[in-house]
Amino acid sequence: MTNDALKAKITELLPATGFEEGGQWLNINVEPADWRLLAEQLRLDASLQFDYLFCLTCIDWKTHLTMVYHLDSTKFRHNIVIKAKLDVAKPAIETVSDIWRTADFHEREVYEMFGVDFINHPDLRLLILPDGWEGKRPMLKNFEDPVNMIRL
Amino acid sequence: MVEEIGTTVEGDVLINVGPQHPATHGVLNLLLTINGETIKKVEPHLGFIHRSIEKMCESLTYRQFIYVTSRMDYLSAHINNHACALVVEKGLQVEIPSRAKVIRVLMDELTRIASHELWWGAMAMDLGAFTPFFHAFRERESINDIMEETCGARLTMNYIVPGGVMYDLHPDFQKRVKDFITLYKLKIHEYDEMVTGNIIFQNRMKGVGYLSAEDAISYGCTGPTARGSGVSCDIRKLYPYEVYDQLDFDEILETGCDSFARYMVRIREMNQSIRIIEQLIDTIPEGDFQAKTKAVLKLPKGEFYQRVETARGEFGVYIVSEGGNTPYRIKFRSPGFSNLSALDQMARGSKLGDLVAMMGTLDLVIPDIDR
Amino acid sequence: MFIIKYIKEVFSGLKSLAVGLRRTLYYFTHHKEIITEQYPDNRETLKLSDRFKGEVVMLHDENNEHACTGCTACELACPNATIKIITQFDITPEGKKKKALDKFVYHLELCTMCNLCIVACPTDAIKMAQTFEHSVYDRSELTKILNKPGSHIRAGVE
Amino acid sequence: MLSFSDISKFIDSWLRDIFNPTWTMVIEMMIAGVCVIGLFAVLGLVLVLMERKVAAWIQIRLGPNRVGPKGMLQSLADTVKLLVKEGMTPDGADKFLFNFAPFIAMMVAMLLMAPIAFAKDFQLWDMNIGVLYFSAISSIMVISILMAGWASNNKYSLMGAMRSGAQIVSYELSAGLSILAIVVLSGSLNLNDIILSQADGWWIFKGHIPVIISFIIFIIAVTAETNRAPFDLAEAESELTAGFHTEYSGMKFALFFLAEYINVFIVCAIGATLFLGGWMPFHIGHWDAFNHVMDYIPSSVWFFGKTFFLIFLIMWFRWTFPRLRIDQLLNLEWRFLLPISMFNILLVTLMAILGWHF
Repeated sequence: MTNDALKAKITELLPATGFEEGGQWLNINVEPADWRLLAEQLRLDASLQFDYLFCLTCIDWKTHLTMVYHLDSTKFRHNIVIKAKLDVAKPAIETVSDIWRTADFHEREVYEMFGVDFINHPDLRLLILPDGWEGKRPMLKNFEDPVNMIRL
Repeated sequence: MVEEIGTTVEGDVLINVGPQHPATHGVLNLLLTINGETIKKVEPHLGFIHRSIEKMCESLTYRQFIYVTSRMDYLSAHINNHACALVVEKGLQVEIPSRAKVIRVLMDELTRIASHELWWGAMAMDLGAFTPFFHAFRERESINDIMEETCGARLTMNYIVPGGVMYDLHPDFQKRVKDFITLYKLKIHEYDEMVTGNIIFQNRMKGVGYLSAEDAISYGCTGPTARGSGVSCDIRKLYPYEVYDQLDFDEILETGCDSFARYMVRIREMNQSIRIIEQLIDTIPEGDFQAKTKAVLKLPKGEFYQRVETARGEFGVYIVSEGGNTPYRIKFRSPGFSNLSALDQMARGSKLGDLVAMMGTLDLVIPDIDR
Repeated sequence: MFIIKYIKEVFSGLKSLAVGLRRTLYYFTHHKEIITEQYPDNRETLKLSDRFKGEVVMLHDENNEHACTGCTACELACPNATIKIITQFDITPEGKKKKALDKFVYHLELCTMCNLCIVACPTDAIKMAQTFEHSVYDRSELTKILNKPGSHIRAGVE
Repeated sequence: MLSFSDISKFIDSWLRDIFNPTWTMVIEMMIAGVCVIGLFAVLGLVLVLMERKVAAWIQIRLGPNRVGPKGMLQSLADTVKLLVKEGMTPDGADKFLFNFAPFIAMMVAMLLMAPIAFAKDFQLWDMNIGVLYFSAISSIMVISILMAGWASNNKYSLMGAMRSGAQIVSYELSAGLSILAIVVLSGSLNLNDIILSQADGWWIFKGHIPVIISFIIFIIAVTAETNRAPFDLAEAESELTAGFHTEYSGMKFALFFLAEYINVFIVCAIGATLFLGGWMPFHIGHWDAFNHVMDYIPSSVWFFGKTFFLIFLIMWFRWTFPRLRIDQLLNLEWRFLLPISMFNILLVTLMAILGWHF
C-alpha cells in the first residue's frame, strides 16, 4: 500500500491522527490513550496486517518522551512509524506485547532505561540492568552517575 | 527473586545456565525451571555485558561512533559498521562511489561466511562433537587473514566509514579471495560428512525447538532463525541496499521450523554468499574508494533508519539527529535480542539437551543482545 | 515391512556414522593437514600484513625529526581519549613564537586501533605499527610518549 | 625367550626358597598390589597422552609438544599440577560421601584388574568365573558416580549422576548379552579358557556373523558404560558443565579422571580377550611358517596391541560423534541394541546346540 492509501486507511480507523511525511516512512502521531486500539486494528485489519514490529524504542526530548514503533507487514511489505508523546514525569502507555510478542522484551528494555510504565504488561521487570536499578532511568538525558559514567 | 515468578510444583528444579556455562558462549544467564530432564520455563537474564552503547554513542561524533558498533555483534562487525555508515550517508545524502559499494558488499559476505563458520563449529561443539570446531576455524582463519590484509584487523575492523571504505583493497585481495573460494569448495562437503549427515546429529536437531512462522514473525525473529520457519525476511532481497539488487542470489527458505531447518538455512546461505562473492570478485569497478566528505559530519535534523541483514538477522540503526555532530538518540535494533525472546516459546516441554541445540541454532552473540 | 524398515534404519544410521569416521580417520593419518602455528617459535617467519593495526607510532627520520605539528586533529578524532597532545611554544630562527609539539602522550591501554587518528592526521606524522606483543607488568608502561627525546619537527612541514 | 610368566615363576620359586608358603603368598600379594598401582599410574599417563594426541591429530592440531620430548611428559606435568591443587569440598556437601566417592571409583577399577590375562600365564587371579566377575564388579562403578553426584549438593551433579545411573543400568544388559555370546560359543566363564579356545583363530575372524554383531554391540555398550562420548551424558559439559564431577577439584577429580581411563583400558582388555583372542597370536589355518613368526612376538605385545587398538576405536568415536540426548540414548538401548542382542544370543545358542560352530 502506498503512503497515501495508508494515510486514508488510518484516518478512517482513527480520525484524530496527525501525519508527518518527508521522512523515510509515513509517521503517525497518536495519543497514548488511542494507541492500544489502533495497534489492534493495524495488526488485524485485512488490508494493513502490520504483523512485524521491528523496532520499539523511546526518545527523551527533555520536555517529553516519545515512544516510537516501527511496523512492517510481512505480507504487503509496507512500513509505518507510530509515535506517541508521553509525559516525562509519569510516562505510561498501554502495552502491545500481546499483539506483537517481540514487544515483551523491548518494552522491558524501555521500562528500565526510560522508566516508561507499560500498562497491563504481564512481566514488567528489569531485563538488562541488575537489581537495584529500578526507577533510575539511565537513558534519560539528565541521568548522572559519577561512578559508572566516564565523560571524555 | 526467583520464587515469585511462575508456578512451581513439587519436583520442579530451578537451575542457572550461565553466566559462566560452556553452552552459553558468553555471559548469558538462563534461569531454567526443569522437572527431571524436561524444561518447563526458560527465563533469560541479560545485561552481564551491557555497556550502554546507545548512551555512549550520544557523545561520539558520526565518524567515531562506528567503531563501537563492531563491539556489538563482533562476528558481523563489518555489517554493523556498514549499517551505521549507510545511515549516516542517508542523512548526509552522499552518493558513494561504486567501487566502495562493491567492496562493502564483498566484505559483508565474507563476514557472513566467517560468522556462519564459527557458528557451525560452536554449535557442533555444543552438541558434543569437538572436532568440527577446529575444522571450521581452518576456513574462518583464511577469511580473517584476508580481513587482516585489507582492513588491518581480524575481528573489529572499523573499515567501512561514512563515504566509503577507509582505504583501498589490498593488491592481493582478489587472489586471496579466490584462494579462499577454492579452499571452501574443497572442504564444504566435509561439513556434511562430519555433521549434517550424521544420524546422531540429525536426531538431536530434527523436531527440536519448533517455532511456527506466525510465532517467528510475532517474536520479531529474523535472519536464519525466521527463514528456517519459512518466513521471507532477507533485507538484502526485500529492501536492497548497495548493489544487492543487481546480484543474483537466492533467499534460502526452509519450512521445517525446527533446529535442523535453521541449521540448513545457514549452511546453504554460505553457498549463496560464495555465489555473491564469485559474481563480484572479478568485476570490482575502478575508481575512488571514498566519496569526498567534510571533516566534521553534521546530519540534518530528522530521523534516519537503516535496516541491513547481518549474519544473525535484521540489524537496524535508528538515528535521531538534532543537527549537531553527534546523534541525539541512537537505537540499535539487534537481531539477537528479538531472536532470544523466542527461546522460551521454543524450549518449553523439550529436554535439557535440546536447549543447547536451540541456543546453537539461534546463533546468539551475547554482546549483540546486551549492547 | 516393519522389520525391513527397522533394518534399513539401522544400516543407514551406521553408514552415516561410518562416513564421519572415515573423515576423521583421514585427518588422523594425514599430518600434513595440521594447521597449528607454533607462535613463539615462529617469530622469525611470522609476517603480519603491513596494514595490521598494532599500535600508533610516530615516524622519525635519521635526523630525529618528525612531522607532527601538534595540531590535535588526532586528539579530536579519537573516540576514547587515547591521545593527549601537549604543546609548547618554540622560538623560530626569525625570533617568532611558534606552537610546536612537546609531548605526544599515547595511552595504549585505551586504544581500540580504530585508525581514525591516522586518517585524521594532515601531515602523516603517525602511523600504525605491526607490533602486537604489548603485555607489560605494569599498567603505567602502556602510557607512551611517542615523540623521541630531543626530536624536532621536520623543516617545511606546516 | 624371557616372558612375563618366566619372571613370575622365577620370583615365585625364589620366594619359596626363602620363606614359608604363607609369607610367600603375602609377599607375592604385596608385589602384585605394587605392580597394579604402578600399572595404574603408567596407564593413566599413557592413555591421557594418547587421548590428547589422537584428539589433536583428528582436529588438525599438534597436541601436547612442549613438556619433554614430543610432549611425552605432558600428562606427568598435569598430574603434578593436580596433586598440588587444593581439593575443595563445597559447603553443604555430604563430606563423607563426597570424599569417599572417588576412592570407590578407583577401587572398582583396581578390582577389575584381577581377572585380566596380560600375557601367557600371567594373570593376577585365574578364577573360573572371570567373565561373571567382570560384569558384576564393573556395575559397582555407577555407585561411585551416584554417590559423587548426590553428595556434591549441586543440581548439575545430581542430574549427571541420575543420567549415568539410567544409562549404565540399561547398557549393562546388552554388554552382558554380547559377552554371553562368546561364553556360549567357548563354553566357559574362565577368561583363560576363552583365550585358549581361540588358539586356531580369534572369535571375530572365525566367520560367525553373530560374533561380529555382538562385537559391535559390545563396543557400543562399553563406550556407554564407561561414560565416554558419544554417551558422556553424565558429564555432558555443554549441558551440565561437568556433570557428576562438577564440584571436584585437585586429586579427587584426578582419581575420577584416572578411573575413567583405567575403565576404558579394562573394558578394552576384556573386549580383546573375548573377541580378539587376548594374548593369543594371530594364526592362519595351516600357514605354519607364518604362524611361527607370529608366535615369536611376545604374548604381552599381542595383548597390549589389541587392547590399544580397541582403545583407539573408542577414542576415535569420541572425537567424531556428537553426544546423544538422554531419551535417544535409552531409545538406542531398548529399541535397537537390546532386541538385536537378544536375537543374536538366540542365534548363537542355536549354533552352539546344533554344533554349527568350529
